[in-house]
Amino acid sequence: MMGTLLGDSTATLGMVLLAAINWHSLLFYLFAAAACACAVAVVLTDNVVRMAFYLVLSLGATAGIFFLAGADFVGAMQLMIYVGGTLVLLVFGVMLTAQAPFVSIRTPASDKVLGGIVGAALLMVLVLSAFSVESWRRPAMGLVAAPSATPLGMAFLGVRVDDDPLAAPVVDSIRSGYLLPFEIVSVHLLVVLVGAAYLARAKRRRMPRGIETAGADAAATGGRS
Amino acid sequence: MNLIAPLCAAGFFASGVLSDPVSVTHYLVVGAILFTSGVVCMAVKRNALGILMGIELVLNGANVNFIAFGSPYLRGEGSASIGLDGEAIALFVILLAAAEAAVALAITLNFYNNHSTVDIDEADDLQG
Amino acid sequence: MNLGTLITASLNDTLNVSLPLFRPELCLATTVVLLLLCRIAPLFRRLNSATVALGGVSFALWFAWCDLRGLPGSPWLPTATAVGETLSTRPELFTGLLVYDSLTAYVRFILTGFLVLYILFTQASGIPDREDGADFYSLVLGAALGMCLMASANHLLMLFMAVEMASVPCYALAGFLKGRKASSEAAIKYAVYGAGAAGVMLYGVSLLAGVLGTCHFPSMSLELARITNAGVDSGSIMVLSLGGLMVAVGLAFKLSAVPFHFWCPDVFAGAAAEVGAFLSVASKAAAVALLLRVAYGLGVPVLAAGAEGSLESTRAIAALAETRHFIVYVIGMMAALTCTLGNLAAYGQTNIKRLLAYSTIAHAGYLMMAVAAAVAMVGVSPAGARSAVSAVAFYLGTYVFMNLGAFAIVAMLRNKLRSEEISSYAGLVYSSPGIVIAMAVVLVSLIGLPPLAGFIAKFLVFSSLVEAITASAERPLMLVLLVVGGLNTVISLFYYLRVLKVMTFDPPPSDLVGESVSLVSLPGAVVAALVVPVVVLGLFWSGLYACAQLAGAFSS
Amino acid sequence: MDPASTLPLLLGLAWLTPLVSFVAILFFGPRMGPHGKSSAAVATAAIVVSLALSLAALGTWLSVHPVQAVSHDSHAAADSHADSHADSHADSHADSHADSHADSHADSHDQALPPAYSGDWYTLYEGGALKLSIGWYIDALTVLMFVVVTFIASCIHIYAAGYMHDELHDFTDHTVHLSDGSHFHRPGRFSRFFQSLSLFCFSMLGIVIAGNLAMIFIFWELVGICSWFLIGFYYERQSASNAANKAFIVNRVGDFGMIIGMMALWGALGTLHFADSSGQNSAGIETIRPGLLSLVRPEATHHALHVPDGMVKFAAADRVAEITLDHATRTEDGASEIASRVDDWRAMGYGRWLLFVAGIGIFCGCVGKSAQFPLFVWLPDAMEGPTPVSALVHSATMVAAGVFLMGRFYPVLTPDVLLVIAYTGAITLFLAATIALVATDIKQVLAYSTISQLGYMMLALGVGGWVAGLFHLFTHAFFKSLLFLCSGSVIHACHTNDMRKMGGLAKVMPWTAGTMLVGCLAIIGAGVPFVIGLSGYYSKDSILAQALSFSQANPSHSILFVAATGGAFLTAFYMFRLWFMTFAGQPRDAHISEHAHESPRVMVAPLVALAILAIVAGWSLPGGFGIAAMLEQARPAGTAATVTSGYLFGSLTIPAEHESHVGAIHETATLAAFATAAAGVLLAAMMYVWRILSPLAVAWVFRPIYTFLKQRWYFDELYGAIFVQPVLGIASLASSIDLGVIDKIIDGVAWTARQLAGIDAWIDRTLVDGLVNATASATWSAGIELKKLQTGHLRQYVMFIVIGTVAMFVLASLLLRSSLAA
Repeated sequence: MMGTLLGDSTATLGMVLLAAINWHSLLFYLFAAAACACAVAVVLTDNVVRMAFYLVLSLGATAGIFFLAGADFVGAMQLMIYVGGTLVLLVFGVMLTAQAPFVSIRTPASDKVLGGIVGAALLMVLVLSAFSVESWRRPAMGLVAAPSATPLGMAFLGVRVDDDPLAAPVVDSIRSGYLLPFEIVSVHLLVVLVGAAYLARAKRRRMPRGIETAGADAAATGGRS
Repeated sequence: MNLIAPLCAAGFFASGVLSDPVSVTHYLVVGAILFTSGVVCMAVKRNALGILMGIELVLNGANVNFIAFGSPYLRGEGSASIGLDGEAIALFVILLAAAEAAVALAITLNFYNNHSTVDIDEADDLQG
Repeated sequence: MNLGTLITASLNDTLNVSLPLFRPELCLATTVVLLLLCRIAPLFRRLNSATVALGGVSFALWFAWCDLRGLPGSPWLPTATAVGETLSTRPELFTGLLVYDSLTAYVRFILTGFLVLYILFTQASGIPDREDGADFYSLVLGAALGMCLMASANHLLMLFMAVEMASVPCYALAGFLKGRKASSEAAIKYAVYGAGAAGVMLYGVSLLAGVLGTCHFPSMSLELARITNAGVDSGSIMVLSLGGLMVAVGLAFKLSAVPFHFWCPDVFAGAAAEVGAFLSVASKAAAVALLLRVAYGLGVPVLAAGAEGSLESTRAIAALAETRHFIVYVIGMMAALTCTLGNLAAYGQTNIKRLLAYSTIAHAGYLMMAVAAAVAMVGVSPAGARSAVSAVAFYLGTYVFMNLGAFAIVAMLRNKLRSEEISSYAGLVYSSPGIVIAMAVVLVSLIGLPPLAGFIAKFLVFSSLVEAITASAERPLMLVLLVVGGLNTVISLFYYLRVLKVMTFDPPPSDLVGESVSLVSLPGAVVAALVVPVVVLGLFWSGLYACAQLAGAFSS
Repeated sequence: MDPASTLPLLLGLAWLTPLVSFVAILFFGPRMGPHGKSSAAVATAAIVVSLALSLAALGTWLSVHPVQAVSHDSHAAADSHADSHADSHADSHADSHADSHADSHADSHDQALPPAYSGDWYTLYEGGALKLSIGWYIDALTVLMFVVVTFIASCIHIYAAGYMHDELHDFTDHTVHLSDGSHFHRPGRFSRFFQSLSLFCFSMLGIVIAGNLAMIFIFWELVGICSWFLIGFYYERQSASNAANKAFIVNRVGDFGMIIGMMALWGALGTLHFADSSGQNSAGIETIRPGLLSLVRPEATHHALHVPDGMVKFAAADRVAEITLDHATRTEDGASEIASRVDDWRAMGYGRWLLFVAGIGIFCGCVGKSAQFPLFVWLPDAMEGPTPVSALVHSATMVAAGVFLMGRFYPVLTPDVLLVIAYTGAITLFLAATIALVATDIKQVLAYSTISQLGYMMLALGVGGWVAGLFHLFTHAFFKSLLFLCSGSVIHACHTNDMRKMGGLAKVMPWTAGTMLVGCLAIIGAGVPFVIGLSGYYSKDSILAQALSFSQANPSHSILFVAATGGAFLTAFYMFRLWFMTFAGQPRDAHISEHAHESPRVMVAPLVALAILAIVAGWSLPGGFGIAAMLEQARPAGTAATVTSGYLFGSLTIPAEHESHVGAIHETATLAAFATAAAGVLLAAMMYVWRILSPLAVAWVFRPIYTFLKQRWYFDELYGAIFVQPVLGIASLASSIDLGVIDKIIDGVAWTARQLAGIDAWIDRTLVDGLVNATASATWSAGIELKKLQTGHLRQYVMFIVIGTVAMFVLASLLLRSSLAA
């Protein structure tokens, strides 16, 4: 009797609680906790392989909170480009350089302490600023976000079709299309890849005239291999 | 009984927190933590690749802010919002971060080739 | 409004308004692609990449010159209008992402002109060689494209993106001598420092956008004026100032302003002198332009055409007085620090590239002083603000020749002497007097002594400070800046002259490695072509000053 | 013949000719004849051409603006003064001084502008309010100054050609001992001397012709540099290079004040031009830019002193800003309201201090250049230069530049500034005269007498005697250059400067002795009272008269007259002490008198020419032409009348100059001057000719005073104690703090200890060496310390980004908080 009562009340309480829970918030807290915890773990570990692993988790969790904010397209991109692309690049780097002595390079404790103090100061300032604008603290109105992929795609073509009455800013601002950056970033990527390819290519046999012995480190003889 | 009391307390507390919708500030705090982690990572890691990971965290932290400011869902009453611009900027930042990571990685490998180490503390020939 | 009209409007805006005013950048982008094609297509493989780059850049220069010449108020227009008259409209390109005004046109002109000289110089100095030319020039042009965007950014996204586009190729350039330890060290330091600064700036951008609800500079300033008038709470002020400062960190990194200058000496010392020249001139010019853009974008409301002098404009300008005060103090304090530290730390340098790096830092300080003066005079003395911006523009114009000349000489001496230590220049006057004279001209101009171009530039900067002292509300700060600037000119005298002293008075080493360096050679001709303008601009500066005044019209 | 175009042409050419000579000698000097001998001819020819052009300009001037009468004779007939100013030129700016005189000065402010021409040859920079140009401002003073400067310079050039012949061949300097005991041996520097001399003349003439303060300042500095070259001509001698450096540094101290004054003027008025200039604004419309003279003494106030609008607004900047802000919210313009309130503000005294600062600032420059108290210490040391240089520096150039500038700038000076000038002049003249009493070096005596005479000029300007002061400048130029050249001749003959070794030279060197006597008589103002006298008689009398007039008007300042009269006595005494010791009596040193000889003709000829002028320079010709009359013509507008005002130092009356021509005052002054001078000569004769009083006994009796004077009032020691050592101390303190902050404290302590040990060594060094080294080492060590900040560790750099960001934010929030609270 006592037991069923207990069980019932617990169940009822549980139901009430479950009904009261804002699942969106709960998920946010979960993802946010994961993202933050993994980010901190990246800082704390000395092992570069673990760092990469935690970073994947952190970025993935961030993608989750992007979804929760209604930015599903960005979330997807985060997963694809960041987690899928950039991090794979980094992991390649880790594997290329992961010889035993470099897997864990210990930082002197004094540097860690200093880093912690400076980081704490920065964090304090940033968190303070997060709380100091009153309108940011107001809870969300619970609008169901429309999928933003289409307007985003149109905006990249220079046409803004997002028709959000609430988005009307306080001043009559220009609603910018993103045709220019969309196109120009391609040139940028091209240039960057040319540069990366140049640096990653095998070393040249012959250095230009005058370089061999020039400069601050005359001892750098790695130039002729 | 002695189990119920703490459970109830925890439940009420959780429901109190969890039943409120999240606001922009919540996101900003996450962004701040990610950003700070990234910066500290850059400042304390001796492994060059660890530093590159710090860069990713820094940019990601800022991205969280952009998403938060642009999100229609999170908007409180009467708050200014950058609307779609937030998402667009976040996307470009992801792209630029990828580009930067590519170059930085190439440079790191170059450094590795020349110094035979990825320990950034070895890079102190230039000073003064 | 249906989708069709929207697309038509967008097409119209892009094709008829934006692209015609975007020709120099288009040329650069095209050249980058062409350089890639040259490597791929077997037909073009025999083409020298420098030739291609030079051709593309010349087109860009031509278009930039056409744009500059066509500005209202320019003396080259057939129907001459009075100098100082502004653009009647301030066309915004690509739906407000960029802005086209006299500053844009001027900086683009300077940048493309610099690129032409730069390509000639790199060809003469031998870095890059033929094999690497395409890579090198792709990176240079890609960075220059970003710099052009920096000069015309009108949107927070473009601010960040342009900085990234200008920086990332430069990281690769810093590591261009990829077999050398110092070079790779410089590259990694530059990349990490730059990424850190960019990250901080991006966070600041997010805060500014979040408070103001827009990313478009003119809208931001109007919104700022609006909330200031409505009575802004202290929390928002705090966030705004934090955001502004974080953006300032990014700009200070590009400017190599103290205390965000640490990368500069190391990168200059480690990278090739050619790369140093690019970083110290082009990068600096773009950064100063961007600083002006941001300072004006936040501190000065842009009003509809014809609204100048109206009640509304006065009120809006007055509303932002506090913002400008803040901006002026941040820039001014940083300028004073930058100038002083740059000059002091240059003492005791033994490597000429490092010395020039500190000199670059110091010159950034002088430039920032003039920017501070310009912002301080907004709304109080429009003519003063205009002449301060003109001073900045003129300074940049002369700086191209001074600093490129200095680095060209360094590169040339490196090729001959196999060394970049100042001590190795001992007694150079006996073997190569021509190059010593050229160096003397450049260094004396960097000090700012008459009758060289640097003097006029520095004089204009100081006179705008004086004007700011008399006109603006920031009198104490401007006075401090003037005093600091004057003292620094004296301080700088010593270390520049030390180089000359080594070159002329010190006995030459007994075992002379390099042969004598003559000005009658291809590299010598390039050096001469860079140094002669330093003298000529010191004597006949009205032409460049007229252009600079056009740029100054941006401020009104 | 249009004077407006002819005069600038003539004087401009006269100004540039020495420059041509300078450039020519600079490039071809050593190749001009054997050992560069012909460079003397080139330089002399250039300056003589200058003289000819200046004389032509004088002729042109007189043909257009004839002068008619003398004014300093008016003690004989007070009425003649009125006649003297009868207007002779139909369209010229009428000098209605005479009328005002007749009206007993009740409304005597209607003096019109003096005739003057101004314009620009070349505009260096024009932007905003700033206009820098090379221009001219020519009035009677300019023309006169040109003639005198070029004449004296010509004489000195000719003289130097003989005097410097030692430099024609290799020269052994017996005063410089090398480490191996031998003497320093070097090639001659004949052409270099004349090269510097030409540049010196060019610079001085540049000051005279300059149309604006900026240009004056440029040439002012150039004169300073030339004097540095010339004083340090024998730069191997430690004393010479120290003296050159001292002159240069002390002058910079004054120039700092001058810069402040210029800044005050330019900042508030936006112009540095003396005269109005016309120009085109951006729209192409002719506009008049008012110059300093018309801003400070506008026609609207009948040329009475008036604080310009610009200064009023500048001083009332807060109120202007208030009004502007007030109007920012309304539609109408604030400018009209500001304009309407300027007069009220002026009446409330706004801007007066600014005018005061401007005047004092410019005066500071003159204090340095004209060797006034307290910056006179450089001038006696400047004797280290060759004697012709001393003559040039001490008569018509350099030191004269200060007085000239004060004269040019006179209209802008407020009564308060004038009082400061008067006191400075009085202190200087008295101080220098007392030191001259005991000096034994012949050139030192003359140097102190120069300082003293300059004090007279400043005193005269300060008490309102514009004509008197400048008149004395001209007469002094003649007799002082004469005296110096004579002393040079003596030194040339005796190879020593020490008067105690001379004596009885009159027999050996009759020409020198005679001309020197003329010089001495001129400087003490000898003459037959009320009849005729040497040049100094006229100018010194008018100074004394003006001082007396001032003392009567302001009884509390009557010390000024006493000082001037006392100075006259001292002058007479020490000048004749000099003459008697040198030329009279028996030779004291047989060796010297045996070898003494009269100087060559090329040196004597200038002496005679100058002696004649020293006699006649004060006279007025029958036609009415005379220096004083011509100066009267150049008198700045609005300075002829009696002015009563005062701001800082209570009420002041600056009496009109012609009031001192009234019989009662002038006669008293003349008699006082005559009596004191005669007493001085008598006393000198008693001590050094008749030997009634033994100089040694006198020195013994007044031992403390004698020592005090002999040590030049301990000024050098005083400056050493007050300025040099503390500066050195502060410098080392500053650098030690600098390091202490950056470095660890232990290092700082060790460093300081090392520095303290180093200070001992520094104290021995000269002012310049110590200062420059201290500054240099402070910056150097700061630089080296800053270098250490660049650790080369990337992680630390990244840390600095964060620290920098947070620190900037904290600083900014402090700043914001304070600005929000305000």
